[in-house]
Amino acid sequence: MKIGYFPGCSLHATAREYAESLGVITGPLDVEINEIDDWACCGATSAHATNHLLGVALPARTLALAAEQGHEQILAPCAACYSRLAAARRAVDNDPATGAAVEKAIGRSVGTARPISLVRLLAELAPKVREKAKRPLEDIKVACYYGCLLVRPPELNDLDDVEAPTMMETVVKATGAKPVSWNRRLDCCGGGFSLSRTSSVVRLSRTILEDARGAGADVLVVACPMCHSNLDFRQKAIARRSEGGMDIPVIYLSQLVGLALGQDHVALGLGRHFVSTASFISRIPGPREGESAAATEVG
Amino acid sequence: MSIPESAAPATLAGEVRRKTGLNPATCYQCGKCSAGCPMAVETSLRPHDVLRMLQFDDREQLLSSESIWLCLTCETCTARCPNSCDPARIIDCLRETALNEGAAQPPRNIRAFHNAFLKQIQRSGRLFEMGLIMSYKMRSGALFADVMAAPGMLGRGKLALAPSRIQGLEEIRRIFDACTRHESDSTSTTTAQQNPGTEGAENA
Amino acid sequence: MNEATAARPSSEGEAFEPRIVAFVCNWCTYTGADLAGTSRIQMAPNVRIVRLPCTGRIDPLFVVKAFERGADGVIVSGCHPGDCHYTAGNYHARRRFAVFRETLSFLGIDLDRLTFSWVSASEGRKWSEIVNETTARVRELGPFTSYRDLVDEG
Amino acid sequence: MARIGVFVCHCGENIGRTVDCEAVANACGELPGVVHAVDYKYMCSDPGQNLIKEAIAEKNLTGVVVAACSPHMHEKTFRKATEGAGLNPYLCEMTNIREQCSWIHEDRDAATAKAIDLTRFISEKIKRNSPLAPISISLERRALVIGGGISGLQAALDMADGGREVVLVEKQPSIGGHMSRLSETFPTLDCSQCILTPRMVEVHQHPRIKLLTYSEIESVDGYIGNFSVKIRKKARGVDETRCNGCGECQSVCPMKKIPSEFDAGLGNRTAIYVPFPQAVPNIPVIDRENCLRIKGMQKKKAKAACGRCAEACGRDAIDFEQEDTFVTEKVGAIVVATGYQLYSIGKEQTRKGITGYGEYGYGTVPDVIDGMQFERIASASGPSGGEIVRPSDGKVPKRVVFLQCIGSREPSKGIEYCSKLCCMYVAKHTMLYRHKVHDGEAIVFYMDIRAGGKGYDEFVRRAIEEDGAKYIRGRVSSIQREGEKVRLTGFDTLSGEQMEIDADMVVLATAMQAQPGIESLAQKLSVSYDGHGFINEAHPKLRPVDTNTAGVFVAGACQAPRDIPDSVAMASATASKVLGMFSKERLEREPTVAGVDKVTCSGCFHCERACPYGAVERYEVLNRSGEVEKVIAEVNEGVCQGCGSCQVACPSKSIELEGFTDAQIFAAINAL
Repeated sequence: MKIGYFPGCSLHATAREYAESLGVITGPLDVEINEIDDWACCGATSAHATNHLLGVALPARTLALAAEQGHEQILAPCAACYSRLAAARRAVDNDPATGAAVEKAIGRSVGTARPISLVRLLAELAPKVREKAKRPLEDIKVACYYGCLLVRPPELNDLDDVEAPTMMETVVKATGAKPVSWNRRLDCCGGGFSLSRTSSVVRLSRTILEDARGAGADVLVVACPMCHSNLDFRQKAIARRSEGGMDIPVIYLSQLVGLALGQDHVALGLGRHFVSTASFISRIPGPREGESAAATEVG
Repeated sequence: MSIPESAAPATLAGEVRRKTGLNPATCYQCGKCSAGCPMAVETSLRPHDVLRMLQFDDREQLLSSESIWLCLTCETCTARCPNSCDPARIIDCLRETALNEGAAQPPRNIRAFHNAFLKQIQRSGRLFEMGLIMSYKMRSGALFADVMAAPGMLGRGKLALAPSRIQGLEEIRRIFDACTRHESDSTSTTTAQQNPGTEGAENA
Repeated sequence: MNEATAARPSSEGEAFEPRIVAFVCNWCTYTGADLAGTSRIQMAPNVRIVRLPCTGRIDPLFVVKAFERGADGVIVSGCHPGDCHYTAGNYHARRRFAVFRETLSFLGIDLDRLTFSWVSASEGRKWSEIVNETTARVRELGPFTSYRDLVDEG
Repeated sequence: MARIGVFVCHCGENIGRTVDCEAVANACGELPGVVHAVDYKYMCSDPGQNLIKEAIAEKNLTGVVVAACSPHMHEKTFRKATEGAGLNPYLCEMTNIREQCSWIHEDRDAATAKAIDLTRFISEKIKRNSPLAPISISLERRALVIGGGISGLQAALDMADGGREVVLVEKQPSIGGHMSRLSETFPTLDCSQCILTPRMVEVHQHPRIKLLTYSEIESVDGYIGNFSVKIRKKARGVDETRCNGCGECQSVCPMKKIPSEFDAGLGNRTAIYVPFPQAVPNIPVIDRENCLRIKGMQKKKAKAACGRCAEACGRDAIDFEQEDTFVTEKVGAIVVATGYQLYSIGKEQTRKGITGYGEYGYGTVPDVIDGMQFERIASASGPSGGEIVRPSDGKVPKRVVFLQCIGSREPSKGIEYCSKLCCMYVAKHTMLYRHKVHDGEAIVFYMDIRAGGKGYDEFVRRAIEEDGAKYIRGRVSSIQREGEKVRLTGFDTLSGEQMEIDADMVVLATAMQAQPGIESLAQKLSVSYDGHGFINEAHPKLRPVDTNTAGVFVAGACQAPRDIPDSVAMASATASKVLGMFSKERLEREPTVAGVDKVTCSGCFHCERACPYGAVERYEVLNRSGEVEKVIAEVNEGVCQGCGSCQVACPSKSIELEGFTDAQIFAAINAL
């Protein structure tokens, strides 16, 4: 399976480990991701929050590039990038006036490429993840965190439901780990206010982390660099305000899948998180010695 | 076709309807959007208050309000609105209108962030986090925020040291110009000095 | 040829306003049109409704005669399949007009001037949309003159 | 030569405001054949109708055209007036210049021109109308009622007391409908069973009511006065003649854990069961999906499984081999009273275009129930014997939150109408709860309280003022399980506060929807229904309990959300309509039927194939010596419904539908 790949700005810097882990799991899952040449930033919140057409035109250019470079589908691991690409696709398809204005602005036709979120892609590959899992993560309890832009607004949602999605849980079960049931899965973590209004981020992310801890999660799994930085990078500040501190490792879904596929945790970038993942990794059995990958039988 | 009074062209609601196709009069003030709004505790105008003021054309108070800038665009209100009024899209449009009419009064940090963010895209096509943080600090004056984090970021290889420029930078500039011009054609007032897109370009 | 139609305003002064005849069934579309009336849904004034008990009663020759007598567009509308007051009238109509379409185009009538639709008794708004869309489409196509020229020469 | 009178109505200002009625009258005055053309403010009024009568007399008119409202409104009125003046009523026709002209256009010139055109059409058509005499047809003076809820029961009783035979068909094993599941009823709080059970017994014992329970309508043929209805009596597995309702079979049945539909899934029942203690008839029915014996038989197993109920039955009434049987009933009128179903917040929906409530967990959050489930909990015959306890752990809830408008008034969920009575039963629920749990707290999230009936608002005020129900104006964004509690995130738009409430139980006032499968029943009766599956009444004010199909009437919540008092009143209204219809020996029917021209008919019988009613019969033309010369078609006037499909199918145009002959239609088109 060949697919276009739109990393987005943060996967080259603050979210490097997301890109690294993605890079090492696509091979075993027989997915070839080809980075779109000369992609630009999708504008995230700042573009559409201040100028509707800008918020659609920037991602539309990426759709056009992907189409020109022969990609029908574009994997957008970052939830915000996925949402903006989907918004551009929908605007061009459903609103001729905006479509015309966009094509005038980007100076080329948008083509027919469509974005797909990483959660959707991994859910579709879940049987393969289960089959290829070398290191089933039996007793690891995982809190799946979707946030907003993976599931809302409803018309851009590419998962199975807006209010009760299960695709992340499907992937987590495929790795052998056990998803816990908790309430804050779809709440907002504070998103783009990470720098400009950190107090809101701390308040919102705290309720999320406390709920995950209350549900007995060993690790919080996310699929969005903004959520990750708010829940991981800001966790120290949250720990000061939450009685009993806070020490839940926050990792990307691709890292969890990588672990299950037996990839080395350094290659997965598990060392790059602010909240140490050491204790969590130590509890994971190494790949079954001596058994070849094919023979591994997963419960 | 007679458009209901509350959304007549001359009113702000009429303008919102023309730009977004959404009719603020469909909101029957049930409060479900504000019930689910994560920023309701920090704002004076919650989503249903915004719709109410639109229905009664409180133009100045609405466009100059700080609340419309404290929206996380998390789309919870839009996902659960019984009448599909799409408050998120309406609030997006209000911010844009406020900027175009020079009435916008976002909190300094948030204006700084948006401007820094968009200027970064214009400069290199992609976000260069170090550049973003520097540019944000200059504009917001929050010089010491997260300073302690820098070593942690560097140590974990999370800070690219140089921006990665794209070839199609000219295209990006053209997109920004087209979108800003598109703004001035469609808004009643011509001046667009407040729009961050252009401001970023001035003192590149 | 009725004098009234001869003097129809086609002089340059006034813009072209199409004359459209609608053959509708009494139980669904006619009642739907009444509902649009009671709800005061405004629509283009170009359509003249001829009431028939059922679309099964609509003879394709009516359509041809309407064009011959100066109509620029024709609408045929009745109950949704399954809803017919006479159980099967609209099925007859569907089959007849599926076959008759080719003959109509063979007779020189541009099929874009024809609208077939199902409108139930509770779809007042849908009826107004069909009236407005057909009027706009036929206005764009311009007056249907080919039949009247034949009649004038004959 | 035709002598036509044209009468243009102003209808007050309904027409006069946008159509220049005088101009229409003058324009039609010049039409060939029109000898009298006037306009008048109110044609349907007494003086208006006299204008017609006087004109007919003075100018001995041969045709009357009334340009006014829709023929659906007053065609009968003006035809009666015409007949009153001695002119055949079918020589009077209407032009619709109100609903289809003045009300939908604002441009006065265009509307006036259109009104003139439309009136000219009918003036040309009327010249070709021929006088018709109404057809008299036989009338089977028996009625069929579909649905045994309170509406069906009331209609059946009224008609039976009016001296007519009634066949009552009920899909469930017992009559009683949703009302039998209610605890108390507003606004008087009298117990639902006390009002309903005597009614059910009365129906069961009424000499003129034939009760067919656990039965459904298979097919409906015929027309007003002469319906022939095929009814499927589903196999109960119990012989009704032998069973005396002792209940032994139920006590021995091993399948004890089947969720009871009557208790809305809160209680359990056995595989052979009587839905509720006061069921009428008090005869059990075997649930074919869960009975071990029948499942074994279906899988053709050699050894017969279970069968304990048969052994326990002292009267040998159990019959596993019982098959569905069919009964055909001849009736003259049908009353549709099939009731409603509640909207469910689940992900799977029974109706197209409706979505569930993901934000409330699609029904997976424990202790979040709907109004009917609360009624069952509060009901003495309910799973908890009337004690208010919550389903998850049976504890008495100390704080119950009621949410109004769940599904109703929500276009985003696919239902835009208000279900009218939830405001009333939620207030009732708060009272029932507070009367039984004195230290309990009842909170209601509402948008607008709609309590418009007699004594209704006072009832709601009593719930608030005396029984201490706390009403919060706002809605809840999400419902989630938080430990032992149900966490609601709501908003109070009056105080402007966002709030999180931890409740012990949540009751959702869900919307009233049409029954699933109503579309297929409506199509069998060829009755029209709206986008939500509610049956369309002929006219909301003029004929509210008729449908557009002659002889078929509608009562209760199957026509629109409706509470018990209105349903009973509407049921009695349908009964009076049917009894009125049955007051005559024979029925007079619209004479717009087809007729065959014996000379030109070649006997190809295309018309016979096109006729949905089989109204075309064979007529043998004999020569002088009595031999059959040729066989041609002939229309049975009684059976023909006047759809006209035959006319278009006839290659030689030998069959014509009176009132819509080719000559008439072409005349109208020629006047274009």
